[in-house]
Amino acid sequence: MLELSAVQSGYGETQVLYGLSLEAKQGRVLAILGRNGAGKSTTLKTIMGLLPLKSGEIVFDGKPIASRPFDVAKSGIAYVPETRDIFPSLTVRENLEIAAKRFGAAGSGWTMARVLELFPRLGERLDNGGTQLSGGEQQMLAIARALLMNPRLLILDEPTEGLAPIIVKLIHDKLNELKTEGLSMIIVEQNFGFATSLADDVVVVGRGQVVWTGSAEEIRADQAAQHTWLGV
Amino acid sequence: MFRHNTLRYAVLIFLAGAALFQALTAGYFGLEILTEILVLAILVLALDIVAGFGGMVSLCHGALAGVGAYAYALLSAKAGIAPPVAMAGAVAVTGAAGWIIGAVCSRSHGIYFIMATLAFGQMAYSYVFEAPVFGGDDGLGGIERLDLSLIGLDLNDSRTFALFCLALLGAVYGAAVLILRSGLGRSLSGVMHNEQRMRALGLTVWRVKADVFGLSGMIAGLAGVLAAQHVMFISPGLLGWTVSGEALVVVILGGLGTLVGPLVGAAAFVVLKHELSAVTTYWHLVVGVILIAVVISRANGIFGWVEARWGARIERRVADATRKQQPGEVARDA
Amino acid sequence: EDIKVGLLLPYSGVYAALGNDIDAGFELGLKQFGAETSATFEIVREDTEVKPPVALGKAKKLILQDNVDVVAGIVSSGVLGAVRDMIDGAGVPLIVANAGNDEATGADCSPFITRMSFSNGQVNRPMGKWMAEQGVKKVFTLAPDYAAGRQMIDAFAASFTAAGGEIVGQEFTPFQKTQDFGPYLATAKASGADAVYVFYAGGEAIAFVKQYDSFGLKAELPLYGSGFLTSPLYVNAEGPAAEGVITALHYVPTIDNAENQAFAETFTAATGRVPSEFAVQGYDAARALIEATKTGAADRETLASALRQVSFDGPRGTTSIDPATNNVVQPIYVYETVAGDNGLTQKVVAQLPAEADPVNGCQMAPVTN
Amino acid sequence: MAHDLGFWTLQALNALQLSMLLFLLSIGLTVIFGLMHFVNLAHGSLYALGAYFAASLAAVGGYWTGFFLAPVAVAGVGILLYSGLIKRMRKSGSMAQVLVTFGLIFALLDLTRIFWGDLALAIEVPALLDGRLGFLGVEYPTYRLFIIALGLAIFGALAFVLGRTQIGAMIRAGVDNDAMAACLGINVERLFFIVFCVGCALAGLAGAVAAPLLSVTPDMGLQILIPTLIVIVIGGLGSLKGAIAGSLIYGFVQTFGAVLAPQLASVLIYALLAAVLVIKPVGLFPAKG
Amino acid sequence: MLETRNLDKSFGAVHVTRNVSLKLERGERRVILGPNGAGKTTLFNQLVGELTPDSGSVHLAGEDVTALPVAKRARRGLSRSYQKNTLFDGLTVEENLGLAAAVHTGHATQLWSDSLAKSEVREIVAEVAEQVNLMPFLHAKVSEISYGVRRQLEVGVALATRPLVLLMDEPTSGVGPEMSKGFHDLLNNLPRDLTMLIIEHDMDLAFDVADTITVLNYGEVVFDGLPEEARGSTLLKEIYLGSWENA
Ligand SMILES: Nc1ncnc2c1ncn2[C@@H]1O[C@H](COP(=O)(O)OP(=O)(O)OP(=O)(O)O)[C@@H](O)[C@H]1O
Ligand SMILES: Nc1ncnc2c1ncn2[C@@H]1O[C@H](COP(=O)(O)OP(=O)(O)OP(=O)(O)O)[C@@H](O)[C@H]1O
Ligand SMILES: [Mg+2]
Ligand SMILES: [Mg+2]
Repeated sequence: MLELSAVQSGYGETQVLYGLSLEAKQGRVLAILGRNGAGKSTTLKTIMGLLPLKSGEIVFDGKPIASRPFDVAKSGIAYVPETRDIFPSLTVRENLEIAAKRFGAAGSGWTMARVLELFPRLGERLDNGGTQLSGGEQQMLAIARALLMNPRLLILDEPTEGLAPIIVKLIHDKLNELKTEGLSMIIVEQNFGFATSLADDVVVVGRGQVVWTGSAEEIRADQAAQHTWLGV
Repeated sequence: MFRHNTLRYAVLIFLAGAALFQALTAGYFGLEILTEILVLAILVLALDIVAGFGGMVSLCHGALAGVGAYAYALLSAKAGIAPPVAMAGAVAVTGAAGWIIGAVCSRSHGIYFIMATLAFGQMAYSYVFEAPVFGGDDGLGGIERLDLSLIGLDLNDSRTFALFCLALLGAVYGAAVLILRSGLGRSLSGVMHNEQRMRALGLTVWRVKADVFGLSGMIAGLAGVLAAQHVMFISPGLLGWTVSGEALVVVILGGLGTLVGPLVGAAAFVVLKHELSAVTTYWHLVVGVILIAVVISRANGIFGWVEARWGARIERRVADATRKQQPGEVARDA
Repeated sequence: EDIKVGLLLPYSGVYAALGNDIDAGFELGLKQFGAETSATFEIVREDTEVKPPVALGKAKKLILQDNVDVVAGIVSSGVLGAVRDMIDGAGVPLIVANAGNDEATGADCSPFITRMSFSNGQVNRPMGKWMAEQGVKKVFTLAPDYAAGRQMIDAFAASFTAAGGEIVGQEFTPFQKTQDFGPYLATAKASGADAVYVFYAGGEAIAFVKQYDSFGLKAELPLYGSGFLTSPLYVNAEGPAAEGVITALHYVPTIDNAENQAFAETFTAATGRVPSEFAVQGYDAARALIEATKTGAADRETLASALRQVSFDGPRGTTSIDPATNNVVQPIYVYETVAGDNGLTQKVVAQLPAEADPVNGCQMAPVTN
Repeated sequence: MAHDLGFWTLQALNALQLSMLLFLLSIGLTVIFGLMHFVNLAHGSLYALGAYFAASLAAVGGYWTGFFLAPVAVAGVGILLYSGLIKRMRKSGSMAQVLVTFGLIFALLDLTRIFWGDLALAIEVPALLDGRLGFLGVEYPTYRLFIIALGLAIFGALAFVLGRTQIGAMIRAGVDNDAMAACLGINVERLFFIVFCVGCALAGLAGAVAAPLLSVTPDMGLQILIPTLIVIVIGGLGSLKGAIAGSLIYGFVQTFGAVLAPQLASVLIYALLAAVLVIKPVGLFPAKG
Repeated sequence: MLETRNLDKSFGAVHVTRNVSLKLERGERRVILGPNGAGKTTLFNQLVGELTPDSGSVHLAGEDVTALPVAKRARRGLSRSYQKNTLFDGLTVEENLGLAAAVHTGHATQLWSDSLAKSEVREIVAEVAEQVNLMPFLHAKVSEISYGVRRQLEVGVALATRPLVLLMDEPTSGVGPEMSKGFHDLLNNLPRDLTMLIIEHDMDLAFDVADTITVLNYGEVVFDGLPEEARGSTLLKEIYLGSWENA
């Protein structure tokens, strides 16, 4: 459903992606792995239109993807950034409300009630300011917010960073649930176990290019690839 | 953090040469303009130190200069103190005023800092405007220039005075570089980039801000004293916020945080103003449009624009040239 | 021979309107009377921007670089204070066409500075006596807090109390920072005065007169003032609120004499405006210059000396220079602003005789030649 | 000076009237400035434009024409400024914005001089609001009461929109992080455009409302700028509560300062500003976060 | 070396630190564990003085420092790194470290000499860069290095003040497994007499580095003991570890 071919992108003068190509398929979970600074987050930002596409092509549902983040979101892609980006001036409730509904995408019917069921902790903090949450709470809020958009493709950048194992587990279960419901996802992860147990497909990025492609089982089995590309 | 580079040196040398040439050859009005530029340049250097290297965008530097001018006038003309002593006194007074303002405003940032400094500037303005000792709205006249006849200089001659200002500007520039390269200046730059971290590292942030603001105040005070000596008349308008605003425009127009840029800005601004006001009374319109155009070009002022275009290239050329001359250097680098 | 005149006026800034009126008057004056002298005139204009240091720089330029024979203009007292020493030192005659600070023809007088406009004391002093004569007993005064404001009010207060009146309250409002006079008006109302006497000019005058009326004070507390309050330049912006306000000034466009009629007509024809006191000051400054050249004066020194002895019948009536101070001597007109056929007009209520200002510490060399 | 109750009532109304006028102006600045993080020093010039438009329109069609159309006209100028300048400057950092809007002050000042001349203009108060109303035992100009009512009404309306509606939350979100807001499918550009226009219209409205009270001069924008900045800085940037609090503080300090300590009147407000910033470096009620 | 007595802090209705008492001996390495929002970062903020506790006190080397401002505590040897990078973004790695070292050596407020050129400062910079593996990046600007390297610098800057007590807030958050391992070596190589308090979510690292472990839950100390004891604690498993490994 989303296909990147020979994408070049970066920050101003600094080029980070050098002809990166990958494909995320409908109804499947794609994990993007790679070392720090490999260009994983840059890839996601380029998809979202947060960074300009210098050359190459990104196709979503058969059409070239929009260039502005607003239009990309409208076409049904939700994004959970590495930095979470909770709105500090808004309460937790408002943070969720402004993301809710909008494009009426044929989603899995995520509602306020359902995300609060998923993250009861957020329910306790509904009227708190966004930045009064701890790091972990902010991560939950960012995920909840993205789910409320009822996207067709969910993009998560390191959803487990800084989360306690028990919450990681919870998120794993919930994402797994989404997967069985048929939601397409792209997940960037450092947590190898987490990523490979969730993903169907895996690409490994190194120095701005895809250096390994295959299925989750394959990479789990391929000790050599793990060692070379991920250093585990 | 402040660094000199080839382009900066080149522009400095060019500016100094042009000023010297102008000082030696210009007619009466040309010298007036030159002196105006030189005094403004000292003021904007003071402002660039705090705004460009400390993130303390001040809207009271005009007022500080005004305080310097009034202090000098009162000390020399009213209290009868010898001009050199009065001058030192005035600089000390503005230094102290700057230190206090810096200390008091040290917890404010961004627009709040701007407004806090504006408040102090306006307080000084209102006070000077209304207090009879300062001559009120009518201002004060009869201000004397420094008497340097001992070393054979007559500052009442416009040319000598212009050269005198040029020499002081050179000294101030040197002092500014020393300040920025000192431990204090380095810490200031750290504070600008991340105040919270500097504090967590154990730096007493407000003291650094106050100290630098005080030093900058002294320089602004010197500019004020020179302005008073140049015009030999002062009025409260000197302290008004628009003067500070203009100084800020000059700094940004020239290139904030480059030290060289504001000098370029001062020259450009004064010359532009004089050329335009000779043609039309609507010269503010033209200046406004030029300002907007410069900013839209997205450069850090005129100098920033030049530096972005040619700075790197020149730097490379020079590096290549020096390599060729010093093969030993290359070996060591490799 | 050619006489080079430097016109030093604010063409931008808050007093631009005044500068333009003086300039128009000056031009008209040269045109009107130019034929009476053999001298021809070349004008160099410089904008003071109402900033004393800028004005001083421009004055230096006019004197040192352009080598003008005479300087005319200057609207603000601050600017006059700034250029005074320069003018005096360089020995260039200056015809002041507005700035009214008393010192310029008092303690700081100079044989080279001749004032064709007015002095602050001069336009307010007669009003104190006159109001007392009209039976006004208690007055509350208001003016902006700067040198001119204080001088105007002080001159009025001195003559008013000398004539038996009482000042029951005074307020000086922050200059150019006060837009809302409500607080002061309430104080004036509560002061128990019979009348209010004020000095305001320009935008402040408009705001003041309108706000005075809106609070309904005009009926119970008649408004008097220095004539700048209802100057023809602003009175139409003040509108009906200005009706019935009684003020005094050295010129109003409705003065009934032949010179004024001729002046008002030509000025209106040239600019489309009724002439203001500023216009007449420019006009008379030009006239004074021409009168001086008619004596054969042509250089800085002779012009200065000739200017001190100028006297003529102009739009303001008999206008002459007092050689003891170099200030103008002229009648003062008390006038009421009334509704006329084309908007508001000035009804002259009384013409108070011309009086020379006290010398105020001026020590001037006697006229020689 | 022994003053009766009526005197103090009158002064309180004066203070309130001044506060509301400043509120109309500062709220526009604070929404643009606080919500868009855009430093629009030319806001005062827009206020002057509003007054000039109102004066010209009133001359043709009477007061109410000016009152209703001047804000629209100023919003129109706002649209031009936005598409020509502001849009490009949104990401440029506050120094660049200060400079551009400083340039705009220069340019707009001279443009008003070119179009309307140096002479002051004025508008008459409309017949409906002329005269005085008996009120709490004092007579007070109806027009001033109208300003007070208008200020309070606008305050109420804005409080509702910003605090209680989706669009209000979206505006605040866009302010915090416009890239992320866009990623959530919020059309941030359009939102800011609307906010900017509303801010300009409010400045125009303030100018139109102030015109009959004051005189319309080219420098009125410059004169009002500093008081407006003081208001929003005392109150705290970006918050409605700050704008209203700052306006009230300014109005009352200025009015009662003029009555009780006339010698200090001009210094008082600056001293207060400095004091507020020493105690609360971000003003009394800054926007959250 | 570092001690807290009954620290208590609330934000409105949220009680984030409840009666926390800790005691670190000289050279002790203590890891703080706790679920998200347990109040770990808030505790750090109170230790260094960025937040004032509602009640309770903080003692550094036997002295009550509760009333001292951040900078004074830092000069007495308390240094911290942040959970979210708090670096001098426009400057180079070398300058980042140099600024910190200059404060420590007292050159930071001198007007007559360049603090960064002082040999004392340069020595510290070189040492720290070596310790946290920043040697290859010395002349790169912060904006030019990757997130992982920035995390190393975050700790490096804290180290460059040559502290007695080092507080680290999730030094490995967002860092890949390889670098995470590097960090763990790095911590083990720091001088033994440096007292350390580390917030960590990485269990392996925590158990490897820690002399002692404190677990916070809802602002309260629910466990305080040796790593071995922690490993066996069911309480800890329940509130914190969950059982991800089995997923
Ligand atoms: N704003 C920026 N400006 C310049 N360079 C950047 C910027 N952000 C990231 N980079 C650089 O781009 C490269 C790739 O960064 P990216 O954030 O995509 O890495 P990543 O694979 O997501 O790594 P991590 O696991 O550390 O998040 C790095 O070298 C980084 O330094
Ligand atoms: N300024 C604040 N105002 C109100 N509540 C706050 C504030 N700062 C933190 N909190 C609350 O305090 C609690 C503890 O936050 P803290 O950041 O200390 O957690 P943490 O243990 O560091 O979590 P994490 O592991 O996610 O970083 C959280 O519930 C958070 O919402
Ligand atoms: Mg990343
Ligand atoms: Mg934390």
